[in-house]
Amino acid sequence: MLELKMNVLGFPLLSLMIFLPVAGAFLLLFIRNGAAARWTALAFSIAELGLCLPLLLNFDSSIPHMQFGESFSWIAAWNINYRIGVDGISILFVALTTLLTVISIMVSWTAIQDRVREFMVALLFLEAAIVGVFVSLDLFLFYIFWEAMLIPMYLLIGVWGGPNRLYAAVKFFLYTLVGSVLMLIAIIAVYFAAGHTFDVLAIMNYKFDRAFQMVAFAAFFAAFAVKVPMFPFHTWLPDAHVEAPTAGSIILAGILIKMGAYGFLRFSLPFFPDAAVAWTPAIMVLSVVAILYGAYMAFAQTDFKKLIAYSSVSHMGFVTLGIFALNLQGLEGGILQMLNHGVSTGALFLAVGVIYERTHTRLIADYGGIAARVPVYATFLLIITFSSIGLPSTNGFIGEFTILLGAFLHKKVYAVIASLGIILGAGYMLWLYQRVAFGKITNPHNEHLADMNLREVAAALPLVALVFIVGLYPNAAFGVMHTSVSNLIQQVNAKMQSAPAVAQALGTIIGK
Amino acid sequence: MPSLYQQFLQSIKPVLPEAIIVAFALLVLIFDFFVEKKRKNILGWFGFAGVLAAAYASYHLMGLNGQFFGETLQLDPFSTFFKFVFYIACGLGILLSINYLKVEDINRGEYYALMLLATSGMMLMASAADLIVLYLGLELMALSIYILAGIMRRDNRSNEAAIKYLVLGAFSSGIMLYGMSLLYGITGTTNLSLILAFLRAADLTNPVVFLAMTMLVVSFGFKVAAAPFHMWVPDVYEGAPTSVTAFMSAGPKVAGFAVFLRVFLYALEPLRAHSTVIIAGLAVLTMAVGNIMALSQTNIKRMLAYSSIAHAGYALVGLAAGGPDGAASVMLYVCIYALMNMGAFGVVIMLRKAGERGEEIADYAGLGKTNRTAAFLMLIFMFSLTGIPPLAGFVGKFYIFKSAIQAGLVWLAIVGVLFSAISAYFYLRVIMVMYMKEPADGIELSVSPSLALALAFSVTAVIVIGVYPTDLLNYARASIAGIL
Amino acid sequence: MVNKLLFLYFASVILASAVLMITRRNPVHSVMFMLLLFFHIAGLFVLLNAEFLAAVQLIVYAGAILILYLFVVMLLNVDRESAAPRANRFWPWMAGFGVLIAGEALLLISRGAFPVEDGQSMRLAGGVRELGETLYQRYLVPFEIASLILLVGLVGAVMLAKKKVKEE
Amino acid sequence: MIKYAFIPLLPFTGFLIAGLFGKYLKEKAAYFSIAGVIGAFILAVNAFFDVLGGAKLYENFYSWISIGAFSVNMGFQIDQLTSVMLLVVTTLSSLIHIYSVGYMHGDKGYPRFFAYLSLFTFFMLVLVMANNFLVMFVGWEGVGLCSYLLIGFWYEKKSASDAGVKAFVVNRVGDFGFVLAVLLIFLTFGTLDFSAVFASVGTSLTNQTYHLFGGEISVVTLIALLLFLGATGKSAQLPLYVWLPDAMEGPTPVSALIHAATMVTAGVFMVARCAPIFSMSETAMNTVAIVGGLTAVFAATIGLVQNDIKRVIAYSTISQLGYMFLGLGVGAFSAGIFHLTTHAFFKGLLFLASGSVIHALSGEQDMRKMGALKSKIKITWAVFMIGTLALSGIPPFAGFFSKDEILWSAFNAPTIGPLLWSLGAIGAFMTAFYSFRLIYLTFYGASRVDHEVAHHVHESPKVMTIPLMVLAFFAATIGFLGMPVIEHGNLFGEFLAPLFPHAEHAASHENAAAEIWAMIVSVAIALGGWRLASGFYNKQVPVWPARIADKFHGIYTLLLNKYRVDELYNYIFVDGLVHKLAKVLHSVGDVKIIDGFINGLAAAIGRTSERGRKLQTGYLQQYAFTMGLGLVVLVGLYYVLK
Amino acid sequence: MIPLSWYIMLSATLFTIGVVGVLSRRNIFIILMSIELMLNAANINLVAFSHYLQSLTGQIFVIFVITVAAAEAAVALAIIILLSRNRGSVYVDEFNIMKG
Repeated sequence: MLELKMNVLGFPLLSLMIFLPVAGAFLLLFIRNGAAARWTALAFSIAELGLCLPLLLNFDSSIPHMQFGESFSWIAAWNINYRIGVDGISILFVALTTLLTVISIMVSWTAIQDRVREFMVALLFLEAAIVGVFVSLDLFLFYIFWEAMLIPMYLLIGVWGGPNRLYAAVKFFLYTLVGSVLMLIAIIAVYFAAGHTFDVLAIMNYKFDRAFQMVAFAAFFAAFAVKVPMFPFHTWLPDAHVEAPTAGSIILAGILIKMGAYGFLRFSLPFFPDAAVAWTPAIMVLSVVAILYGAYMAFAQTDFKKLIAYSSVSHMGFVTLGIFALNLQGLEGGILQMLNHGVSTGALFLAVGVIYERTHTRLIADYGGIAARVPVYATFLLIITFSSIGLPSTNGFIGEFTILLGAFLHKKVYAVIASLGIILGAGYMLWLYQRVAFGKITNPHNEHLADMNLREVAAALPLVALVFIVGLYPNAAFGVMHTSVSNLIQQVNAKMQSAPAVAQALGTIIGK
Repeated sequence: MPSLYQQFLQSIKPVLPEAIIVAFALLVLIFDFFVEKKRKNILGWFGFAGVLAAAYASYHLMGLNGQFFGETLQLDPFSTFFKFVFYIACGLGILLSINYLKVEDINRGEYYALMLLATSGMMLMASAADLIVLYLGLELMALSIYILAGIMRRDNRSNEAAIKYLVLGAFSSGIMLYGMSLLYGITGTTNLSLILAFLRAADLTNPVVFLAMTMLVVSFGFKVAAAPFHMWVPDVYEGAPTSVTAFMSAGPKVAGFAVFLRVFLYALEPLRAHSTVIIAGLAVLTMAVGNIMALSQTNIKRMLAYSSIAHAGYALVGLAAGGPDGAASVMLYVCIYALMNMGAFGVVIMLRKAGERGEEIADYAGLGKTNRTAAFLMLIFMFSLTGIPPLAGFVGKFYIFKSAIQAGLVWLAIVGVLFSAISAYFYLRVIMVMYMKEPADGIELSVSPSLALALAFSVTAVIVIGVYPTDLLNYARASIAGIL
Repeated sequence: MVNKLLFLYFASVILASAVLMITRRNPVHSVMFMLLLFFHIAGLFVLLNAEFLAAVQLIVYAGAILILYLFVVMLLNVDRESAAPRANRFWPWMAGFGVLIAGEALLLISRGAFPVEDGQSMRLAGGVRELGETLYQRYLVPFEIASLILLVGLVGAVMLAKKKVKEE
Repeated sequence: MIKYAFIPLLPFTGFLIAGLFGKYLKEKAAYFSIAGVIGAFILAVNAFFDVLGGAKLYENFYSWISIGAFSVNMGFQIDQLTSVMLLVVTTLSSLIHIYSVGYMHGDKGYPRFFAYLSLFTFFMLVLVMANNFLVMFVGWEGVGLCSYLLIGFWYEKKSASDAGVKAFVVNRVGDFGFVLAVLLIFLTFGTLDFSAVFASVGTSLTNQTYHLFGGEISVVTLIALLLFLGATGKSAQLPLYVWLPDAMEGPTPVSALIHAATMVTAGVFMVARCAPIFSMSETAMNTVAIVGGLTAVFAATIGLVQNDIKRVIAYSTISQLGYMFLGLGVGAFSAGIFHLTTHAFFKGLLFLASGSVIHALSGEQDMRKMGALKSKIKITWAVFMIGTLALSGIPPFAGFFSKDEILWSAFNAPTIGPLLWSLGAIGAFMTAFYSFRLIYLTFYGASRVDHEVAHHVHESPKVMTIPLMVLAFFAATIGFLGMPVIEHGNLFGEFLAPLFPHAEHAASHENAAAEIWAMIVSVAIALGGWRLASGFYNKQVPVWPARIADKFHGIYTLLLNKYRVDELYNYIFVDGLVHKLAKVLHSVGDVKIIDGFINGLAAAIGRTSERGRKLQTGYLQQYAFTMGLGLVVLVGLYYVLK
Repeated sequence: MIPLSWYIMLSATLFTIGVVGVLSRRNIFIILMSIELMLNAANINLVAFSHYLQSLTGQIFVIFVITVAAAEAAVALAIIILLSRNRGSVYVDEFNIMKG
């Protein structure tokens, strides 16, 4: 049984991580100067990143329990507590969030000239909400953060976005909201069914009856599937990505859409194991469809960001495929792939942002041949392209391979079809790279393109480093999550009312 | 032997808050003769002081419970809770009005007096223990507001709003009265407790009981703006002076819910089996009409009118859920609703200045650039009305849907949240216009200390309740405990 | 028996004058039929041993309110015959709708049960005196509220209808 | 034995230095690259002798991926096969690096080129040194990456970048098979380590069968076929060979590297590496052999009529790779590897020499614009000649020995042996023909060189010719390592023999007489091809080719257009299955159906709202009526609720 | 003795006539008087019940209803005066600037 290990650091680390950006945002309200606002925001985001250090160093990956726990009564009448903690799964996302926020701020340095202060405020609030989502151990608290994040994101897209930003922002907001409110209903229903508690750990131990599970799972699914986004709930994503400013895209692709998959892991599986197993075939099929469909969509795009957005659909298809393989390999692969996708797609959007800032066009056709002008940029884009393609020795490969392994162990046909996505992935990414970087310069505007400057390189470098670090030593990430994921599987198995369909590992398959 | 004065005080004690309000209203009427036109503001502040005084009195009388004055008046935590909401509505209403009246050139003392009298009517409604008091309180409130709605005498829209409200209001109170007469005929009493006692033992299949109940649903539904009895709302909200609209959207609606709760969850409790179905149906219709119709509005007052219809729908969900939690959820909800809605109207009032109505949503274009504070406030209120955490609106809706699910009305909760998701569209549109459209030309706002005070109060409340609802929640729950 | 006949008389006149009231083109005529109606309602009240109310009905309702109506009708000069249609174009539907309401209400009422259906009608002890005592003791608060309502009516009427000299 | 980790790491260091600091180092970057590769070469020699001395070099550095039962180490192993490959790769790579100093001189991407070359070498070395399937896959995909980069090196040329993309994507199709094979191997054996997997082949673990498309297939066969799918991609076999001819869009040294030492040999190497698995499955072996044989003939036919000098050589590579698979498929694993080795040298030689020709003609690649170059570029002619003789299988040049061994093994194969042998023989004939056609068109006959170009015809600098001569030396002599017939004459085969105990079909040398006869036949075939080519093309103005081309116009154009396979693939896969389908899916699936539904729903709600506004007429009586209606309906509910 | 239901039937009918008047007449005066009809219908009920139940509450109620009716009439007529002053009309279907 999972426990909440109370924080023993002497200071409330996780709360600090939630509220430091909020404090930064408040401070920003008193800063009128745009440059000062940038530096302040950067300072706060770096401080937040710095907080990851004690978090990671003091984290004990050998126990599955929630750590750095804090718990206070919040709304006693409803038995709602401010209860937070991290385990081996969420800690990784917290770290990713803080990193990508720093990078987002750095790429917005000159790109955002209008209402800088508000932009930074929105970004910091967003960071706080996202960290909150990942550390919440109370469903109500979780939902608060989950929804609160909509506000800054809506503004980021709507205020600082591209020409069609209004449509995109509203579409993003409504799509997500519709899914979320259904989850809200399910959360309340869970509250009553589990004996008036929102405590995630307590609910994990509660066995719901099967019919209830089926319905509640569907409601949670609505929220998470939209967020992931799974086919066919994905159409908000391309629009949102295309219109969002670079920082918004990075956060959106890098972290926000991970929250959906995280939700599956943290809530759907341990709460409703029977339903999860029952729904698995459908979800696996949707995942496979998403992989192929997303890839196909990417082929049809003429817009740089839209192409990447659809590639996200495809990649997130891998993530859900891995998670619902419901075995160790699939789950860990899925989690790793989420991190990878955060890094790679974050970097891809960074790349788009860098070039967009110079050319103000996202049409692939407006580029071509820029490799000759901007070699550093071209190299960066190349590395990220191959990371996205899943070249072995980059992070993308580890994720995709372990997911395919998990899926293969689950049911071969899914892995076989999903593998086709790898071919398509190489196709559209390389075609994209070719159209952008290769060939002769066709657009005279690109003749005097400036290469990446120091700031941009500094923003890109950590991502590039992560591409290879994870690619060559993924155990750094796997090591952190092992215990938690194994525990998750045990938990699910223990709770299953029907025969355990979740394979702990290969034991059952190989050990004959 | 206590002095006459003490005796008087002792006897008036149960209605002291109402008496204070009425006294201040009368004083305002009298002072009106002596205050020159330019300085009528003073009357506003005086009325505001009256509200504060009444609130203080209510606070002190919180321990005084029971039925008074021949069982016509009930003092209990329930009524006290609502009185505080009315103080908020009235206090904010007055603060919103002070500068606005000058702009509209309707700066008159009677305005504040009527507002206070309307408030006293609401307070009597909330503490009515007898159908007669209920009826009279309601009429006192309604009549005052008819006049307030038409107070812009030379404005056609204001006239029209007043006559529409009056005729329909009278029509609905005619229906209510008929319903009450039937109820009286069946139960032989107009006292709510006695009605409850009678109905507990009575044959509930009696169709006349049903008829009476239905007629009360119609008239209370009219007051809270439930569809299909809502149609006056957009027209009246649009035509009435904005400050009155703000007050109207909070006060009478909340009062309507007070009597709804008192009558349907208390006096007519034995009829719950039927009333729940009816109220749930009304809730769905109301949410649908409010949210859908709001989508295509271009006038922000009309939009907020439909939004207030929609919110009545959510509150009706809580009412349909019933029980202590259902009632508490309605109470919490209307309280939060009053705060955020009046805040939103406060921003609308800010945009009104001489020669410019500032009522079209398009008028808000670029407000995020030209006036960050106003835009930010509107943003908070809009998100809160949408029900996005961590703002108060979410807490309210959460409790409502929680109660509904607890009562087994899961389908109703699902319908509710879906409509609430739709509502995001029209609230977001305001934000969109403010932040994502370029300003046409410089927008100057009419800001005044009173308005600033009102907005500061409501925005603080919306955020604080959103983040830490515990106390208010506990208060609402405690207020209903022991009554249902 | 006499009572029943009387009731039937009052009822038929009430209904007839009500119908006439809502159908007359000239508002002044309508007011006159209203007056007739009020008198007969007062008659009903007498029949029900509510003499005081009958008097109030005549004095306040007929004598004050109705006269006010008449006065305003005259003031606004809307009493003359007008060629404009007196009812909106949906009036037949509305009449049909009225029949529906009446049918529904009558159906429910006829099936309904009242605690005292045919009880012996007896005279209430005390009459006006009892009424007064109840009004000023038990229903003191409502009485005060009523006064406020009248005050509001007064203030409203004065404020809205008065013509300010400066204003025009 | 950690030092051998530096075999790949030295070129990698070269890559890093040339890549990161190329901007500042300019042409000096080449030295770092070359030093890295030569260092690797020295270590490879060292390792070779270690292996020769019986050492088993196996090392795991760290656990790369470890999830539950799934665990893969980052490590290497050097056995006989690896050490041979190491030598081949590092030798060729070193020579090509050196050659490139001259060839790429003055190119603006000079440092980048060397960085890529080194990276290519690095990945190839990783591939051959891998001790498990997944590390091998790193190299496997890595060389794909580098081929993409190098083929598209002159990225401003659309054809070049197209070719790069094509190479990678086609390879990915093969990788699809490889990945599935790896998954299946893990599922079957529970490990990916070569030695562990191979040790378990044939145990009960491999008894299972799968039902696929209605048939039953044993797990080993399935694994082998999937692996072979990977190999066909990497080693340019039917049907995935299409990327290789286009690969000559890259600079010539790249072609040499890809065609000779790296990349294409990976497939052959992998199949040889997995010999224990393949040997277990007759189906798989036959498939390998037949595909190899067919490819050998198929590619040769195209080679017959091509006019681009590099293209001819490119098709010859495909054809020769076919031979290697043919050899592997009949169980002659060491013969296949031997052919890989000899081929590496003479094909490297041919490409570099053709590069020298092209260099001399200022970039001209069309043989119709060459001729009579023999006197002008003597050294090039000489080495070219040696390479051609080796390729054609004329004794005593290297190609003869290796090819002959394959043909002999094929001949001895059960059941389909004769068929395979005839495929090989036909291929050999055509090889000789087109090789000498190339020689005659280029170096003999009348000069058809453009006048402007003709003035500048010159021999290449020493830095280019010396590597050519070194290669020529090997091309001429290396075949003696695999002498047939003679007892212990086949040093090469004996060296590798411990790795292929399963090779049941390996040609026995017992029937020496038959073997010698077969040898004579194959030499005759080769000579026949040569003779025919000289008859056709060793003329001032060749007439016969044109006549034949006229007579068999249909076949000629078909061959000239490479059977239109590229067009077909383009039509079906690129245009049809990808772009058209993508557009249709996008415009129908996303835009019309999903967004159509969502936006339609939104629009419907919006319309409802607009229509609803009409209900709000502003008429007071309508409002009252609605209330009344509500009342009536609610009262009517009584009958429902009762 | 007169059955109680007679009174109720009468009042129901009267109420309906009032409703019909409100719904169909254009003249605002008639509409207001129709509303008075509805109130009177309720009054008849109250008095009848009061009589049959032997309870004075009904009669008290009626007194208040009449008071309210008076105040309401005053306000209503004031508004009508305003309207007719501003618009020159007393027909309700001409008061529809606001709609939608």
